[in-house]
Amino acid sequence: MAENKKHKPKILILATISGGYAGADSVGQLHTDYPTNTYILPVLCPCIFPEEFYLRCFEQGIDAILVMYSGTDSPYKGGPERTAVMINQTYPLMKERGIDTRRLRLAAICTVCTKPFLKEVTQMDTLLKGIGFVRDEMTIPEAVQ
Amino acid sequence: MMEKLLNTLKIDALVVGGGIAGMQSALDLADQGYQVAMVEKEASIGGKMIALSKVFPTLDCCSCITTPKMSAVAHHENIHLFTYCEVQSVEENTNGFKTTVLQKPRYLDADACTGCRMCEYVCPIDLRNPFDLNMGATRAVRVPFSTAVPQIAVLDMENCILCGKCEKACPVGCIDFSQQPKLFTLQTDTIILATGFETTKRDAKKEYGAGELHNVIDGLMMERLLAPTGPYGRIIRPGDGKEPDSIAYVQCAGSRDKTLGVEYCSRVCCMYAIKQAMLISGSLPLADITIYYMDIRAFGKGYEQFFQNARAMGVEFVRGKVAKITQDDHQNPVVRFESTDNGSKVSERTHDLVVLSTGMLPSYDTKPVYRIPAGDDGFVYVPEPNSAPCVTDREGIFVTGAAAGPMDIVDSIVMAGAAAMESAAYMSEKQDQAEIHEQAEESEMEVAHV
Amino acid sequence: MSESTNPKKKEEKDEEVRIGVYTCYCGGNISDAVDCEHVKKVMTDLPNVVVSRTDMSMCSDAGQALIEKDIKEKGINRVIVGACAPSLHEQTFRGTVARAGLNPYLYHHVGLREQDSWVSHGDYRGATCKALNLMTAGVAKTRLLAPLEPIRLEAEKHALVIGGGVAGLRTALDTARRGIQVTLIEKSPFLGGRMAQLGKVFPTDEDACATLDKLIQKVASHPKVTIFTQAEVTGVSGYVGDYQIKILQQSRGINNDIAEAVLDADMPKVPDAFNYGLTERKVIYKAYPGCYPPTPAVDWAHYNGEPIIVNGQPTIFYNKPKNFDLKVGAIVVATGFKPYEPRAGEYGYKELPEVVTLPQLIRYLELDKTTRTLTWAGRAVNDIALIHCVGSRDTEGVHEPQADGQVNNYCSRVCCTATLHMANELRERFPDTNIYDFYEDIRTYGRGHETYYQKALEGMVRFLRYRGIERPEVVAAPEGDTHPVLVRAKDSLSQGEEMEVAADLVVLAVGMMPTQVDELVQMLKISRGVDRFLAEVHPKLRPVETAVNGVILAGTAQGPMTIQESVAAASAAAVKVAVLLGQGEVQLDPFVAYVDPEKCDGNGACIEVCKYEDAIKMETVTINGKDVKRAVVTPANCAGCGGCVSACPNRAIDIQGWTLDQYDAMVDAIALDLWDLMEVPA
Amino acid sequence: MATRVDPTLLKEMKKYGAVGVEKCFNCGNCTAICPLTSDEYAFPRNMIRMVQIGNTEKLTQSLDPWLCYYCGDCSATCPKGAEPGETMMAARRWLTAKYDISGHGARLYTSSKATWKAIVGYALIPLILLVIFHVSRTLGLHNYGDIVTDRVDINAFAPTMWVWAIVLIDFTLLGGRLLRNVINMFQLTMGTKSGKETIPLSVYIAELKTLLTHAFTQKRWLDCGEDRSRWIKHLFLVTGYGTMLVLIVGLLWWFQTDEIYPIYHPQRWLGYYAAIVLLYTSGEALIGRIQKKGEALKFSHHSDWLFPAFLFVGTLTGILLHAFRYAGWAWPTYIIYTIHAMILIAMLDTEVGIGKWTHMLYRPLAVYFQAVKVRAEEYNKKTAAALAAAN
Amino acid sequence: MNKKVEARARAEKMKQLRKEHKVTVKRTQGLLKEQKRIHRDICLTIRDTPKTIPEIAEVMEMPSHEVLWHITALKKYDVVAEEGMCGEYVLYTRAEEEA
Repeated sequence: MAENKKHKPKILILATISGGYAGADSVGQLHTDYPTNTYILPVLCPCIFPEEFYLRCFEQGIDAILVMYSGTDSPYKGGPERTAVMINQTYPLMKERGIDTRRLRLAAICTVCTKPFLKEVTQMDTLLKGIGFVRDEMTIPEAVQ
Repeated sequence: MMEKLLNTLKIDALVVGGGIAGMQSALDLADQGYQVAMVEKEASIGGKMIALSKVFPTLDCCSCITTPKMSAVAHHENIHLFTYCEVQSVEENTNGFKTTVLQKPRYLDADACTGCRMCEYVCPIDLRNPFDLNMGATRAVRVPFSTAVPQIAVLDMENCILCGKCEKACPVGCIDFSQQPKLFTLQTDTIILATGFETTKRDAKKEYGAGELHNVIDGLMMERLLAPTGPYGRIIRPGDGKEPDSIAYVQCAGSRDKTLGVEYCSRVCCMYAIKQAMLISGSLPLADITIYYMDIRAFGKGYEQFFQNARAMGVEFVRGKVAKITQDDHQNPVVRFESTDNGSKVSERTHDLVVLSTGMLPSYDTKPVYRIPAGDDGFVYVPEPNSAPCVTDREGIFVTGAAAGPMDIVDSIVMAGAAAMESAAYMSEKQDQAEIHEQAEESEMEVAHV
Repeated sequence: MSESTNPKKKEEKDEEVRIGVYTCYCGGNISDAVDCEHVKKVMTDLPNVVVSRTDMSMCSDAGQALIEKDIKEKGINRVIVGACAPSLHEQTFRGTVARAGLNPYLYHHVGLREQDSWVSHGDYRGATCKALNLMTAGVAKTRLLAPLEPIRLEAEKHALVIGGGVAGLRTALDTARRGIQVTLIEKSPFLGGRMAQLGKVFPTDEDACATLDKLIQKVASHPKVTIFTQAEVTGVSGYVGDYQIKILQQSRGINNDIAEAVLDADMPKVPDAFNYGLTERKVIYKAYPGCYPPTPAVDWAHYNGEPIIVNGQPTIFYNKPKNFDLKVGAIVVATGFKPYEPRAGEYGYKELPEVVTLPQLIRYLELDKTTRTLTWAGRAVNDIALIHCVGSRDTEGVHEPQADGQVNNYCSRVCCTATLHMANELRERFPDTNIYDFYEDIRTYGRGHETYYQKALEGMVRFLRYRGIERPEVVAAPEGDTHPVLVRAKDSLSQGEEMEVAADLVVLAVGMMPTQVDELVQMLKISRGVDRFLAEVHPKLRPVETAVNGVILAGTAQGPMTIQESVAAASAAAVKVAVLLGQGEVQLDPFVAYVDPEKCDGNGACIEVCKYEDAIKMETVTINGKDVKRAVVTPANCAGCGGCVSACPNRAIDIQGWTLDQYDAMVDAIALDLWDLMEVPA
Repeated sequence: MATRVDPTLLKEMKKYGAVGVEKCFNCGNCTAICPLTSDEYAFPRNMIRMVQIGNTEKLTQSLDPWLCYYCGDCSATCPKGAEPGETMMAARRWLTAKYDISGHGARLYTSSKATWKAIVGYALIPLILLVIFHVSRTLGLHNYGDIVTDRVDINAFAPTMWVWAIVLIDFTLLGGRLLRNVINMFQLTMGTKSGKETIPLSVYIAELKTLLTHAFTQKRWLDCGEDRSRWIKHLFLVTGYGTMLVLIVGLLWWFQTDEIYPIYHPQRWLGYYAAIVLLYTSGEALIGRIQKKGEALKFSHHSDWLFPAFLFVGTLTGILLHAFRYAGWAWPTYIIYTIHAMILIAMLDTEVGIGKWTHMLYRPLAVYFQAVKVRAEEYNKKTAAALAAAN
Repeated sequence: MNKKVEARARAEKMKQLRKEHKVTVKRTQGLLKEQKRIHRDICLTIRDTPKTIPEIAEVMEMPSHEVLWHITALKKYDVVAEEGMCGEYVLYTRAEEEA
């Protein structure tokens, strides 16, 4: 894999401990390879994140965000719905800033959803290979660097 | 030291054996608030499991499962650990069991030793390391292995020349060549036997070279070769240090074989062979691996998929019992077998290394000390396996893990929980009865007063 | 109930943050794919990091001792370990840190194994760089950790056991023996589950019902056990130590005074599921003669409401379902298995009358235990063919899926021994029959199981070995043949020659499938494995516990097991209940919302989005002599979802241990381009 | 078409002395441990499998049982105690019976009662003939052979030429039966009955030397892993038996004399040599069987006792006959002569063509046939290659 | 003075102990002598050029499995180190720092 020499677009995965994070662990247990430009952070429920959070991520140079929540399996009442609301509210704000909305995706991943997990990751990776870094397309309101 | 403490403590349960089953039973009892004494004959707990590399079917590192449990046992406030001790006799009395335990001499002050290994470094005697199945080296005074619990050295007087170098090197001056064996007693309500298993001796079968072929090793030796802390730090064969290109597994090399007197299935060999095959193909991607088998017994949760994965990865499975192993001029083992699956041809194949999937044998006869008989297979007899899988035919004494027959780690751990349950429930009920008895006595006294 | 712990936070923030970073080799599991030494080196240079170390296995006693030593000697006050998944060893290291006198929540765990080294083979540099980012992010969070206190809750010393089969019964008995109140609920009107349907069972050849009866008697007579039959869970809420359960129980419909008479009455009949449809039973019935409870029950699903003449009296039976609530500290799921039902045409099942499943044959033989001649479909049976692995060890894309579209690729564990046990029983009872056994691998793995194989061989059972992808086929014999069915397979032991067995009876050794409990699974929020059985946290570390605290598995709900294994698993489940509830108190992670009263302006946005009753309230407090409204959290009622966090315009509310600031810091670290640091020989 | 599993063969084979064959779980250990197996010969597991499956046709066509010399390695190392060696032995018995068209052999193998009946029946033949001979003489129907009592005159009691004639007749009959059975064996095993491709005669001729060497030396046996003593003893037995057979069947007129020749006379020392060898080898075989010495003698089917027992008793009575004659005891000589004759006739009639005796023909033939098959395959390959090249 | 007495007492004690364990001490001493010789020879053999196990075994005329064991022991206690591979065999050399 010689192409690894350079910095690649980064995918941040926000995965619920009861769903996506455990699903990622299952993928690991199967020893299935996927790209290394993926960074998984555990969350209790992604409904914690306001729109600004996602926007800030892109501003900081995160090129894509996969939110892997537990969907209907969520242990939190109203959590999944609220997550969806927050993300839907983020899309127009992304557009305003010229960010391709495909960079933010919400997916329901269960503890053994190894195939969907891999599908999401590879799809996003392929997308990024096409559209490149977020910084290159962003219109940054304030002068940042 | 400990004994004084014990005199003031009421110990509820004695767990004999500090392998994975014993540890789990002890933890499950201690977590319920019972005081547990654990007696282990080796210098460290951890049993057979701590010597393994990675475990099926998850392939996570074995020490990641064992060492935390060892650590938990050592640190649990309700568990009292006695290593390098052997149970001498068990007497039944009104309070339960009085067990006499022999503390074998470590020839050093265990309370003072810090496990710094200075003694080991200065000791001039290189010995074959039993922890590495005699493939690696150790010294006459040593900490048994890197993750040993407790981290205390032990001196092997059988192989000591009493040069005194260790005594001088020890920063805390804890070496004591004149230490003597000591006896102490434990009074407990119940006993859990978790005495584990042994494996078939490598020289048991003369057709397989009777242990004379250096490149024919057994499953536990392969575990050590695969372990990151193994004797060579890499996979090379013990005969001449060659990195093997072609490795064969001979299944049922100690089980399901009347000529060895073992007709039962050892339950774990299929899976450990497959697991090792997968690990080898990880470290030596170009190596050819062949497994000679009769029936692949991948019965547990996730095992069948594991087997199919190995097959998909290119591990070759040949159905046929290897009849004979000889050696060519370059120390390469040659196996002779009939492939019963494919046209029934008799073939001889040369491999670089042959691993005998040796089986599980009973390691301890409970008859003399515990008066508990063995079943036909030599493992501890369990009268009602379907109703009470841990209950022996002596009340108050329970059995768990591989002492009750060949068992893999998952099943041992589950059974360890069951043994803890049985003994805890036995103690609760005994106490309830005692209370009822007491109440009855009290009420009788009241009657007498009236 | 503890108070929210945020006041403490402020003070300790002033203290200098000294972080210890530990990168685990995991016995090669991580170090094979990630340059741990490099990670260690890079970590050393991060702000606040005082020590950075590696170890072959951090979780070992020596590794833990290392951390303890650093805490004590180097004054480390935050610890981060990069190792396996947090679900495996986060608790272990919290314990380590606590032993050294540090608050356990000043610990952070980064999963480098399942999410990096195990998924990045062949990309050593990429994996190492990923580890650098993840660890840097971890350090960034660690820097912001605050000490927390677990929430202590009184635990209800009461357990709910769902399922009245052997595992449920055993768990109930053992839990009760440890002095814990147990409620056992069973969906059907009678206890005993699948075991009651068996005859003699291996490895002892004891009578299953006799063994079961003894157990049932013990459970039923135990003062701490309450049994509800015909009952189902309809709602679950709460958490470990304090679950509120809603139960719906159907009426039994029969009074004891007519219990005897009603069985003799004339009434409609339905296929008897207990006998797998081989016979019929009345709509008011007893599952089997010695069943418990002994009172007959009305099969409400089939009873049409018409009067039935009992003792000369036309009687109508009414179902008045009862709803009631229970408060329990822990829940044991022992919902068991159901035998695999072959699809029509699979090995001739349901198309040829001579094809039966093993459970059916067991029932058939139990119906008449004395007969010395075996007849089936009106013919004397001379030749019996047994086929293994029906509904087990199937391969996706190779074998046709079953009726529900699923493929069971797992081994059902018990069928081999059960089949051979049956072969021996047939041999004993009907010595003149010829028995043929089609198998791929004989898996008599358990103690005493191989003896059944030996006995079957000695009893001249003919074994034919097919290869996995070439399963036997069962066809009707051509007219004029001596036998009604033919079973054909390529016998790998005869050089793959096609063999044919002429049989009067074909027995399918069907595998095990989990009982359908979708609703329960959803209510309990537990998960299933790829095999659709209920999943444990880890097969070795926590083999009977689910990911949901306080929900425990027992028996075949978790995967195929023999009776012996179910009983052991049930006892192991009971021990977990005893550990959990025995002390009368459970501890919960303090990951709940807290409010910064200085930032809160009392706008109430948080309360609006919160779905938990009494989790956040608006209270009037006096600040600087002014009465103002401020949000206040009741930790025990807060689930920690964080919905309120995203709703608050002032960032005044956050989740302890998972704050937005921490996430921001982690994101910053992940966004860092660390490739420059990779200019080292890979 | 699929082969139908026939459950009866296994049961039948048990009557032929197969023990434990049902216990076999087909691991292949026996085949792989066997020093004689190779790509061409894979036994005993294949044999066991045929028995388990009931593949009568294949088993009948198989030469493999004859290629085994029962060293016992397979039985000693069998993980299941399935006694593969004894299955091979049983298969030889079964095949011997199969080759015998009369079905007589099958009856004797499967029933010890029938065997006893046959022995007594055959033994009565010489007795009855002698009785008829002497009764008819006393009735004056002929005037051969007065019984001389003052000295030993066997030729008067049983005139050599008459006896020889009867022996020759019996032997011709038996020989006919044997020949018929051999032809049957040939047809069964060489596929001439199943209409397979016929093997050119030249191949048969080319391999004739195999037949001859194996018939006389049993050379293949030496490839067995065991020590050579069994082979040597067997070789001696063969020479002793051969000598005696030639003396009695071929040269009775020379052998049964009333004149006692000097010790250096070949009639004397040939007889002694044969007697000593036969007595020793048959005696040892019997003792071995009684003691169940070694794998090969662990099990004894009733047919296994017969041949060594006949040899032993036959030799013993022969020696007694010689001794009595030497001592000049007339009546004892005549009586023992009668018994001797009874035993030998019973032996010949129950063994030749149908009993274990027959292996001395079947075994070398089987080795020969097998060699022919291998050569024919090579030959066919060559011709096919040549044809392909020509095209 | 006091030290001297102590040392003498200790020497006396060791002497007594050696007498007690006469058999094992003697056997082990023999073993140690042999082991020292072999270790010296191995070190000599690989002093100039790194060698593989079969090469060392050939020079020392010793069975290769025994050579491997001694090398393993020497490696564990840092007398010998690995230095690359020669085909399928590991090359061993003297460790840089002598023990």
